[in-house]
Amino acid sequence: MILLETLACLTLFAAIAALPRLFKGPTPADRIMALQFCGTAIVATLIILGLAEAAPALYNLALVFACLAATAGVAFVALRRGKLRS
Amino acid sequence: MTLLELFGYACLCGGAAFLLLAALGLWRFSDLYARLHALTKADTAGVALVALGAGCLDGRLVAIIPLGLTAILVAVSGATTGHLIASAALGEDEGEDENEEAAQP
Amino acid sequence: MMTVFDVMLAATILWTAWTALTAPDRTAAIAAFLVFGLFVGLSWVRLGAPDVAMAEAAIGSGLTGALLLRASRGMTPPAPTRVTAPHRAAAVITAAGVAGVLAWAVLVLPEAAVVYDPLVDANIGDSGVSNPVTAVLLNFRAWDTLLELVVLLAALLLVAALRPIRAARMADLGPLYPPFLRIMAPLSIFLSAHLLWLGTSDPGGAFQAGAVLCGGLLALFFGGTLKTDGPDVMPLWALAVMGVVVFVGAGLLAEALTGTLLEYPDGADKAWILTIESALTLSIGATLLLLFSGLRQGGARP
Amino acid sequence: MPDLIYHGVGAGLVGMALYRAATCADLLTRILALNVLAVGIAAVLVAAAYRGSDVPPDAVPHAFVLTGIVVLVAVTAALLALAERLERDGDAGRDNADE
Repeated sequence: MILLETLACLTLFAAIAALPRLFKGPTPADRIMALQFCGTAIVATLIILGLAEAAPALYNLALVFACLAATAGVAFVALRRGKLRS
Repeated sequence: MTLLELFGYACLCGGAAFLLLAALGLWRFSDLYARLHALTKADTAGVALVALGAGCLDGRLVAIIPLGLTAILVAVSGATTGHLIASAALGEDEGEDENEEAAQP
Repeated sequence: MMTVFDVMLAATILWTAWTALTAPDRTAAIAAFLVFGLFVGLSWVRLGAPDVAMAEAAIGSGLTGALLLRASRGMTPPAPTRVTAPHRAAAVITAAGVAGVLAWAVLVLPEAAVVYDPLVDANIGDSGVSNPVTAVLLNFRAWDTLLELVVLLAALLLVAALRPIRAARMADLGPLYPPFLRIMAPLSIFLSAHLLWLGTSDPGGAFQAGAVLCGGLLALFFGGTLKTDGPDVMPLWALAVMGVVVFVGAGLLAEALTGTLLEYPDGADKAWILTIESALTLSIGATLLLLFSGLRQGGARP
Repeated sequence: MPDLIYHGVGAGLVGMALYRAATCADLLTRILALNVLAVGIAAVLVAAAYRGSDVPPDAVPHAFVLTGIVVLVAVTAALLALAERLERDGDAGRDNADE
């Protein structure tokens, strides 16, 4: 379905658009936000791909990705050095 | 095209639009709080709408449970990280950062 | 349209990998590596490999990112290395050469070079599971999986021997963290059990389940509810070692029953595989957590 | 079609990782280069296993890559522990070598 494929491209583009902030982001807070957003955009892409290929296994995969994006976000926050705004 | 499918596709498009807006906000807004506001609202709503749309289009239980859990998990982790950044950043701004001193390794 | 998706994804993977390798700031490099793992996982979903995508996201991106973050805290910022022009030229030539040969070799791969695939399809019937990857890992090539666990244990022994004297001090995670934990921890355990059971027929299995379990344990570790110093480490140690012990025991018991090592008695393949896999899941979850947290036996202060 | 694209990605990752490993003395970057190299090779393997969009892909390379990912995290954890220890008492270790 061409609509689903276009939506998948759009959500992937949303994840890519967060990368400059992730790499350049002066403060760790920017990086954590960009990482969190990139993770959720990839989860959305996975859900749309799962719908396009009618494979429910991808929904489990989206759940695992969400779980791991959460852990990675928490790891970034917990293991940061010093202030969030330095 | 039944009404449910129509509603499903509308949710999907809405969710994708939310995500694109959040990406735009993450890039364009200059101040941390504005970015944070745009981000946590839009990405949680984005994934929730996409999950709702997928749920409508693929009615089987084996799809709805993971989709629902994904939406909840994304919302909760987004809220937690967002709140933490805001309170820590607010603490650092006003200089009364006693919880930050404790965090100094 | 999906070609547009693939080209966009391919460009992103190369961009994030290059940033991960060349970013001057360590946190940016590790964040780039984390996102690189997620995008590679997404590319493998496009290639019809959801099992491997799950493992890459859980282990390759999530856990390795946490390991790198913890290690980078103790390290001095990277000093830019001065590289002479001939040295750089030689590096470019060899790297480009290897990459070119690799790309060329795969392109001229003879189409009929399929050896294992029909064998797997032929024997999947009596392997006890219908997910071919689990059949290969736990039944046809169970020996490799056993040795893989021994490698994991060896790495854990090395990390234990190098016992980090300075414990990783966790930054404060704010008042909203305990309620988050109340949702995250049970969901990780439930998802891990679901992936373990699902592994016999759909994407999932012991490694993915163990990695998701470790994600939940890590969240508990960051919150401070799960400690690994002093006597608290013993149960985790026991779990970590238990995986290899159960697998070896099952292999020997199978040999006693059927005459050949790791040859499960026919008919009961699925039951054997599931018991081994559940032991593996707990063991991998504990091992990966201890690999991250290190083992600080109490008392031995520097 | 997608496997050709991801073959190129795998080869590119291998080239990038080798180049950076050769031109950088920093420990952590080299460990990152090792990880990128291993993921590059895994990408080539998974792309080689692709049999077209309607036929299920070959499962044996998937099992190899899965095993490779787990071994890679074990190696990375060991290397990071060594690097951290080397960083911490690298200088002290040289002074009191007879510790």
